Amino acid sequence: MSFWEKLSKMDNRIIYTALLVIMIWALIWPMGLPIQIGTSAKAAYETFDSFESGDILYVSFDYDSAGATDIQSSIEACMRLVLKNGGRVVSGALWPIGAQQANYAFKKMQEEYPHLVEGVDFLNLGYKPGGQMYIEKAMDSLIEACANVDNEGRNLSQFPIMKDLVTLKDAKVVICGNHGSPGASEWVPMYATAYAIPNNKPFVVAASAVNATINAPFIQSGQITVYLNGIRAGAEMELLTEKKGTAVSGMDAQSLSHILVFVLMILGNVSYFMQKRESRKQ
Amino acid sequence: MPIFEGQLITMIAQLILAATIFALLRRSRSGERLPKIRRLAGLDAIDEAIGRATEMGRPTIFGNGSGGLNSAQTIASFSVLEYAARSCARYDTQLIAVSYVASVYPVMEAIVRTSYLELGKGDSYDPVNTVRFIASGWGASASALQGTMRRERVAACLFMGSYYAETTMITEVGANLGAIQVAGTANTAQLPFMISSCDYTLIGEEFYAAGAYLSKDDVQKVNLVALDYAKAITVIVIIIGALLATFGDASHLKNFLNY
Amino acid sequence: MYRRTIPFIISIVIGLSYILSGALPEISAWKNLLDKWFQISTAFAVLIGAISLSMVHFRNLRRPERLIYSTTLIIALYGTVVLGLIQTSKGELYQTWYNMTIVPLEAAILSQIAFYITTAAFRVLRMRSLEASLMLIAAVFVMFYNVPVGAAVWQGIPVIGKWLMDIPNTAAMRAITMGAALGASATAIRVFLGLERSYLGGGE
Amino acid sequence: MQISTSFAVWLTAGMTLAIYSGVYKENPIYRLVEHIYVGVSAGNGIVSTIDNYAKPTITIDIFQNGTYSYLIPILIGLLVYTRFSKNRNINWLNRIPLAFWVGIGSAVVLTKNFKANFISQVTATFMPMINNDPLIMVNNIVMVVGVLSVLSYFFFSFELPKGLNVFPKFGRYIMMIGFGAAYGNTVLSRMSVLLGRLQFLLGNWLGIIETRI
Repeated sequence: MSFWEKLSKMDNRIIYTALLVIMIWALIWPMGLPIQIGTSAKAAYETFDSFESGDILYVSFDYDSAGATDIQSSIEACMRLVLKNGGRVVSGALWPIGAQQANYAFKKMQEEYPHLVEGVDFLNLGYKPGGQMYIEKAMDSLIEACANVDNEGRNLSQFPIMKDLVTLKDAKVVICGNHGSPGASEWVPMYATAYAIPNNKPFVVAASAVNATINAPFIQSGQITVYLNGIRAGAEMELLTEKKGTAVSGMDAQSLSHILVFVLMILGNVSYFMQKRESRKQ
Repeated sequence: MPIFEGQLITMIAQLILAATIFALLRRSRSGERLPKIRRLAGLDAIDEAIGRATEMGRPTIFGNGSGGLNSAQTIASFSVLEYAARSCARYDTQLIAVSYVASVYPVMEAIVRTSYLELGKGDSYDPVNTVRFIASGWGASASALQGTMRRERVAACLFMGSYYAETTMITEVGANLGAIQVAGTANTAQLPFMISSCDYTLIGEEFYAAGAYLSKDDVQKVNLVALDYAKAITVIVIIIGALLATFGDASHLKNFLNY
Repeated sequence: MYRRTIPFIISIVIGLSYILSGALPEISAWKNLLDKWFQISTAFAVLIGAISLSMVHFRNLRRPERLIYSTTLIIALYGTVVLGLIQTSKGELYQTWYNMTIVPLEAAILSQIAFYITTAAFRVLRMRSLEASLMLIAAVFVMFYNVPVGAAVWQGIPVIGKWLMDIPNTAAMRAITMGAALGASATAIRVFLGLERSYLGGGE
Repeated sequence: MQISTSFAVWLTAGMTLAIYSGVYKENPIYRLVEHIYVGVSAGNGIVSTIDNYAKPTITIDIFQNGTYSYLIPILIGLLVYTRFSKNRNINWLNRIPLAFWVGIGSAVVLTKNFKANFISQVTATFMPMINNDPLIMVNNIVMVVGVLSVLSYFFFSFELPKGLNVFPKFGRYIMMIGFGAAYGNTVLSRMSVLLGRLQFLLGNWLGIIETRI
């Protein structure tokens, strides 16, 4: 058996171990490679920095814990900017597990801004069924779309913030945290194309990177105004809001894992072509 | 009074599409021939894969992903399944059709059983092992599918349907087994993994077309022809729009389409 | 006969009246009502998946090699539902249970793909043809556009990666999106023309 | 920073490690944990729907506000369970909710989805192919020609004339670049999920690095 043949028969577990080792390495001893801030993170910063006192941001947490590493940092950074300027945040979720992600985010915001009052400055509406029909209904009446209750089961009419957010149209900006369906594929037709874009309102999507190619046509056409792609955008947003977190600290591990994938691609191809040459010689 | 504000052209376009489907169907049912659908290379690959499995005396596996009965991809996969079942029955090759969607499983079973019976091969149809419900949820089903492929040492893999993250896991196993793999999906995020590890991949609409080509149902064929007309018109509208934008102003056409 | 006709008539009447009332502001109340009805009816159909799942796994109880797994699944399912109904989903115990199981498992199960994608890079991504090579090269540029090391090695990488994402990728995905939209519309039209009844399932 | 003393964190870490053990070798603990996951997530879907929607609809809308018309959609939703009946006179009723949902779903496809996914995409491709900036010009040309070529690749019932044959071929190349881009982004996304778990294991559990929520 030639070297290349042996290489191509290498046990997968060696590769798995290599991946784990380099990622753990980079997490414990980060190299601090410089992160360039892209145009979309800058656009997001401008969008949310323009919030004034009382403006409402609606965040839809359409993802679960698997999407969180990619999306949560971006959304938290956007919320941070809005709250810093005296804006308010209301969240909903088209995924059952999304409501919990919203709770994590609000808990963090309360630690950073202890003066925030639930129901006045922020509110978690929780998971609501219906997918795109929830969006359609919320454009007519948010309270009805939520069956009158927030995530904790409390009656919505008692919260002052809901007086200023009768329908989704009252929100200054909507962010969709997109990990799959329902997600941006529902928000783009129901909210962005039908309402936000014709009325010159921004529509922001913070998505896990898997969705980048699928959403690309809607970014170019302007149906998605600002697009935050994966953990990379999360790291950029953390740097812009000067609050380094898990996204920034994870980028070195990302770099190394990408290098590993690249090296393996090269090795795989070289051994493929070498074996082909050897078999031709025989 | 604004009627269909911002959607008038949308509605008219779809009425035309509906009329086209309706007219083509009438034509086809009155015996007139429809334009011929070109045979796709991927279909030859299916024959080749099953042929290889027959030669080697090893099974062919068919899977159609995690789409439900409301998914167009699942519907298209049924035609391919029927074709595969008939080929396997004809050549006495063992077929393993796997499902991990509870509502899809009985339909698959009916299709395979009927195909075997129609060819007079009812004896080769194994009610327990031919069509299998392996698990529910993608995590469990992906590992169950991997296990099935390894244990049965499949020689041909046909993955046709709405696949998600499990693609990476199953196509790699197939490649390691040295099986001929033919795949088809419209889920673009999974296509790179299929293209790189399968011998032939039906991309997006190609997959629907394959379903229509193999189907005995003229509605599927009519649908495909009507969509070809629609795409041809789209191409013309885009050319006009781009030329207007280049040498003049496309905003009138834009506004018209958004009217 | 009526077993298929009545559902078919319902879908036509509901669907067409929904389109119409969305178009006429005067009668938009009907559409708003249907939106709400849709949400309520889906909420009350929520048990369907759990019932199918239970049926499969109750059947498995008879198979010794699956017994332990199916029992675990059934206990996990009904334990969660009962706990949630007693405590509501906001109860402390429910929250702890949820945070200990779903949150880590969801992510851990999906993250297995990180391992598989790495071995796939080694084993299956071969430059077998011009097409496969194009794909591979695009993949490399986009990969390194996404992480800081790309720009650290060569400033051109992010520029090319962004271009590939913004121009050829957008063009390809746009055409695919259009095709899919046409296909979806044709399916909806077939529903209203009564040519598509697969959604009603098999049988008479 | 030190190793966690919380039982919940230890159990969570154990669950995560059990899954990773399955990557190395398929084993019973992995399967067990996987089945726990399927059960709990199905259960949680039910609990959160009942809690956040079904219950308040009954208690607030119907009992408090007296909106009795909501009994109709509740009935529609409940009809779905008739599919489990063996009686043919009853089980066909499960088609009524399906018909209701498909009716509305198709209506949305024909209106909102078509507009967003088709019309808006067509008009966005009306790009000027002459521009003073050569880079923009090239980009626009690639975009327009790319969209047309990919569309032409998907013609099935007629063949393009000889000279135009290059378009479907070019379309296929453009698509391959798109799929390559999809691959590149998938790597980032999948690594992120693993990264999140590792941050939990090294941070919240072992206390070696900063913790994450």
